[in-house]
Amino acid sequence: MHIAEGFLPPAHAAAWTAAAAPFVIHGVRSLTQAVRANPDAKLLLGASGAFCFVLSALKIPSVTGSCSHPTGVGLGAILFRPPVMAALGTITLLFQALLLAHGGLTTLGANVFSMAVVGPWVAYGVYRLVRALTGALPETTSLGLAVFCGASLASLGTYTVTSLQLALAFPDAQSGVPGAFAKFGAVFSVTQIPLAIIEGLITVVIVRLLITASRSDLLRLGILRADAAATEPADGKAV
Amino acid sequence: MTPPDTTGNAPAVLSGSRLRFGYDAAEAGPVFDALDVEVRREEVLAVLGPNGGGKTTLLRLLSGSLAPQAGTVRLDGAEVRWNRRGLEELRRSVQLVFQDPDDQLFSASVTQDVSFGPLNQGLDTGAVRERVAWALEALGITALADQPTHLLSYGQRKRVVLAGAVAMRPSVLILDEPTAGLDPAGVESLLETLEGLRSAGTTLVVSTHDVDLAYRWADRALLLDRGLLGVGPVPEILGDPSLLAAARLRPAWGPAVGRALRKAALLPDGAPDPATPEEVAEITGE
Amino acid sequence: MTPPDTTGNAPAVLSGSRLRFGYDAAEAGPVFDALDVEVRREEVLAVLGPNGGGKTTLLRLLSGSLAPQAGTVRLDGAEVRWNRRGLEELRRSVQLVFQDPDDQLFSASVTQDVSFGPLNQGLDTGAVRERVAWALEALGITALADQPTHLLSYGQRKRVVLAGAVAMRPSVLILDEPTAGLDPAGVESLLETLEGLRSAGTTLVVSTHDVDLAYRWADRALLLDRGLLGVGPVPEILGDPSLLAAARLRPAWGPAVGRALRKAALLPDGAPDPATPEEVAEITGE
Amino acid sequence: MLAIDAAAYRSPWRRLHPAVKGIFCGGLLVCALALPAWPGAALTAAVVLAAAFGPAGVPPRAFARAAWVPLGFILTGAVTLLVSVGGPDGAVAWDPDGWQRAAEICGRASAALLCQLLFAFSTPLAELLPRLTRIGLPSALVEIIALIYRMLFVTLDTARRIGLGQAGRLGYTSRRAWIRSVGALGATLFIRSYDRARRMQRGLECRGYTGDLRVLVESLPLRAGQVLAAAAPPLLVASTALGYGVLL
Ligand SMILES: Nc1ncnc2c1ncn2[C@@H]1O[C@H](COP(=O)(O)OP(=O)(O)OP(=O)(O)O)[C@@H](O)[C@H]1O
Ligand SMILES: Nc1ncnc2c1ncn2[C@@H]1O[C@H](COP(=O)(O)OP(=O)(O)OP(=O)(O)O)[C@@H](O)[C@H]1O
Ligand SMILES: [Mg+2]
Ligand SMILES: [Mg+2]
Repeated sequence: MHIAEGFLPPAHAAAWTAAAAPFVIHGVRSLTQAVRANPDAKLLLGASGAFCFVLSALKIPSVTGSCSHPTGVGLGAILFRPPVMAALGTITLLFQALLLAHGGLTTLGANVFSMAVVGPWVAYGVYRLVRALTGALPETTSLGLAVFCGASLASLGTYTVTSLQLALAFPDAQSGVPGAFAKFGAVFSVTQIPLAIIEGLITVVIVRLLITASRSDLLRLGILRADAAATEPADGKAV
Repeated sequence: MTPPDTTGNAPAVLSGSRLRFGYDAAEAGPVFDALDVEVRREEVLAVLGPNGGGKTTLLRLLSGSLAPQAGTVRLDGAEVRWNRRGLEELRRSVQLVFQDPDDQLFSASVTQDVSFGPLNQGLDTGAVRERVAWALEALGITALADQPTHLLSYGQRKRVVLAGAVAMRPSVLILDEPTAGLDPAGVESLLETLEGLRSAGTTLVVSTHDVDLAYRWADRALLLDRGLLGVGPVPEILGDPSLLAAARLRPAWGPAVGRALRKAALLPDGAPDPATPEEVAEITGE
Repeated sequence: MTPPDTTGNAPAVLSGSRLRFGYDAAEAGPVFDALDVEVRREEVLAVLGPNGGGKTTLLRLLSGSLAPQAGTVRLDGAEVRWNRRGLEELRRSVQLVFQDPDDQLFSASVTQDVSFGPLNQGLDTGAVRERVAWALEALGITALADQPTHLLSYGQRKRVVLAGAVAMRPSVLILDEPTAGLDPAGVESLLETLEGLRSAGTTLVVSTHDVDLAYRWADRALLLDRGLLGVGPVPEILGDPSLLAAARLRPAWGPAVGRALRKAALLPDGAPDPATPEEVAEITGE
Repeated sequence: MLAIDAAAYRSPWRRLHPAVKGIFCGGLLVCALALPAWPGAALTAAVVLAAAFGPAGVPPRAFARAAWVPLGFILTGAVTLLVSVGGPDGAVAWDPDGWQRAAEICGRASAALLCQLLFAFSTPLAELLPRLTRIGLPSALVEIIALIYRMLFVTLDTARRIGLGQAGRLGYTSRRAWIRSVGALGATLFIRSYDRARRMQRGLECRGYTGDLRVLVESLPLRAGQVLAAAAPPLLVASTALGYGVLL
């Protein structure tokens, strides 16, 4: 859910840009450090960024019968870690604004904050937490659960933050920010909650397939435990 | 425009009439307009033309992967409706195999990939398993069943994709440049496999740049260069150098050599043109 | 193994001796072992073989994109060192163009992309600009100079990648299946372009599956199927059906038809075999 | 493949320096955001549309199609302003002043959106991205951004073709199949992207790549006259709108 160009008052747009800036600067710094340490990382990062963009342009079924798009935030954060996602996510959002007119340039900061900062951190935090809690379960189950929770809560997290951003900009005449938050939350929940669940399911399918087909990449990215990955046969069929 | 050929008498299993399609307004007009095409039961129809001539576009229109902007596609005489139901029906009977196998391989293992279509047809697990085994058998790749797809060679991937289409038991199999990127031995063995499918009753539509291949294998040929240039029995169409030149294709060896050999009385007048260099060698008795 | 051909007398500009390479231990041994190969100044050397025969591997070894596990590569007689300095030198003289243009196109605009190689050679902006203009001219794509690469057709992208290599003014240009995916007209115009480069003094090494193409265009042919099967002047190598069969290639039309025509006395005994169907038609006087 | 991108390369304004278009569209964007919505937003919108369909030659159909999604968001968002919650009139009640606020926001945001679209429709990213180093971004980052832009189209094309292949095998006929298909598509794209990066590495090494993706950036002249011409319409809109306010 991208806030369109011009929808936020200038002061809010500026404030959210300032709020997102430190995360993005940190992300860019870790990106450039990765490249300095290993120049070959440049092409991999290029490919990862393109992957993030295309992922968020895929069509997924939604309740209203029309098509929607996943955020891709959860998968991105799990694969690439939140700091890198802050940078890649910002680039993705910039391209979405200029190539698809999804989201704006003055509202880029606000969208970055919800989709490239909060979303990835929620995804990563939840993913790590569930992974730790389900350590006793078989690897595939644990990973599946963690990925599902991470991806769907990240999607919900971005939607919550966006509703909050809108509520702060347009408080309700009677009940102020909380009332407005309820209004925006309600209007967008119709589409966003089912989408979050579907995105969670899809992300599980993706990660499971990757385990069989791209084990070495996942090991390198640190998604799989090296010991379990060697033994656990994963069935690619899910859902 | 050449009128649809009427010498054969097999019924049309798939046909398009007055098809129009253009990718976008900015381009120099539609790829083709008012194109008539007919695919007859159990024939091999070769679609030839230069790069950008519209071969892929036509195959996509016939297989329901693109909707025509005007005109109709008919399957067994019934007009195809471009809604979900109509498309589903079309896709049960008509399967398109793309040029690049990587565009159609997306599962981790061969069996999984081949089972994708039958599962979507709503078959139960037992039936799917049977279909997969049968399709792998038909393509001669039973040994690859458990292989992960990304470790296969190009030729093997082409076969797996074909198995995925064949497993859906289409009556028409449409192949976009099936031999591109294969070495001659690979082409031969693919042709053998396709011959097997055809004798089991599958109709084949094949696009290619290879005039010699079409010449020796297809029943009818259709020349396309942003519009129909000609359609008819292979000897008629591919034996006509001026028609081929119009389609920016080079002439086939077979007819040229056939003429030469007939002139030299090495080939009797009624005999067919040689289709391969081996046949030439045979004719000259080596 | 056929001993290296010694009929020609042009010096070797690039050569490999006793080359060994295998991708990994899991595979059934190395792709080849103790392979000798010689590329002579200003010739066109065609490398033929079945899928997986090792054509791409050999081309990558010769161009410094893979280091041999044993054996040496020599450029103008001097052994190539597999360090940064040595590779840099090799790449100034030898350029490899991959089969898939998307492997080598990284920039969004044609001019930018073509300028990448010359800039890496340390040329100044003015010289780079000149080189780019010249390379685009040589490939006949000056009109595409400020097009974005992602809006180009496959054939156009192939040309842009070639321009990127040509802009580095290599003395040896190595092309992996340059005609794959091109239609006959595209092949013709590419061949013309390459002929232009060759007459300007570039040595060409070309891998292909197309026996007829190699037959009509190359000076020497090298047959490879996980090991050298034969190397020598084209008529000798590609005129030998048993050698071709060993490389799992089908025979060329030219020699077969030539034999037939000579037998029929349509072609004098010393005359070369026809290289295209058009030439057959000419010989029979049509 | 992407309508906005394709149109940008055909735009008559393509040859203008990005800064000129930035001043024009950015200036109008400021007008849309900062001026009183009436008549500021309306004036801005009128000027942008006149420029877009006049000299900038933007194809109207593509423009409308691109505007559709963000307009949907703006309208949905504005609808919430029509009601208020938790007031004395019950849990949900019509807000008497709501429509005015909603109209104001719709107008402002739509005008701003048009400015953004005009910039996007007339500025090819291939010409914008290499210039980002000039505004102080690290060159490694700019190279990555440019790479993403190039690889995006290769990946999009792959995604489109795999999607078509799946549809041909009835992969999108039920919701379950749909989820399975999108999942398989996403996984394949990831694998393909990494493979693509490795192959490109090899391909570029042959061209002398050692870690830098330096290319020749054609310099476009930044003419003072063009800058002034670009700055004039926003200034004119601003003064008209402000003058209108004073007169009232
Ligand atoms: N997805 C697309 N978007 C826009 N234009 C397209 C697209 N696909 C094809 N075209 C254009 O449509 C025309 C016909 O293309 P098509 O792919 O059908 O030709 P083809 O005969 O299959 O060529 P090839 O031999 O190269 O496969 C070409 O001009 C091509 O540029
Ligand atoms: N990157 C790689 N990793 C592992 N094995 C490889 C790799 N590239 C090629 N091979 C293997 O090495 C052998 C030679 O491959 P190569 O690509 O050189 O053949 P080729 O003659 O170019 O074939 P084609 O005609 O299909 O292009 C094959 O068995 C192939 O499977
Ligand atoms: Mg095609
Ligand atoms: Mg190869």
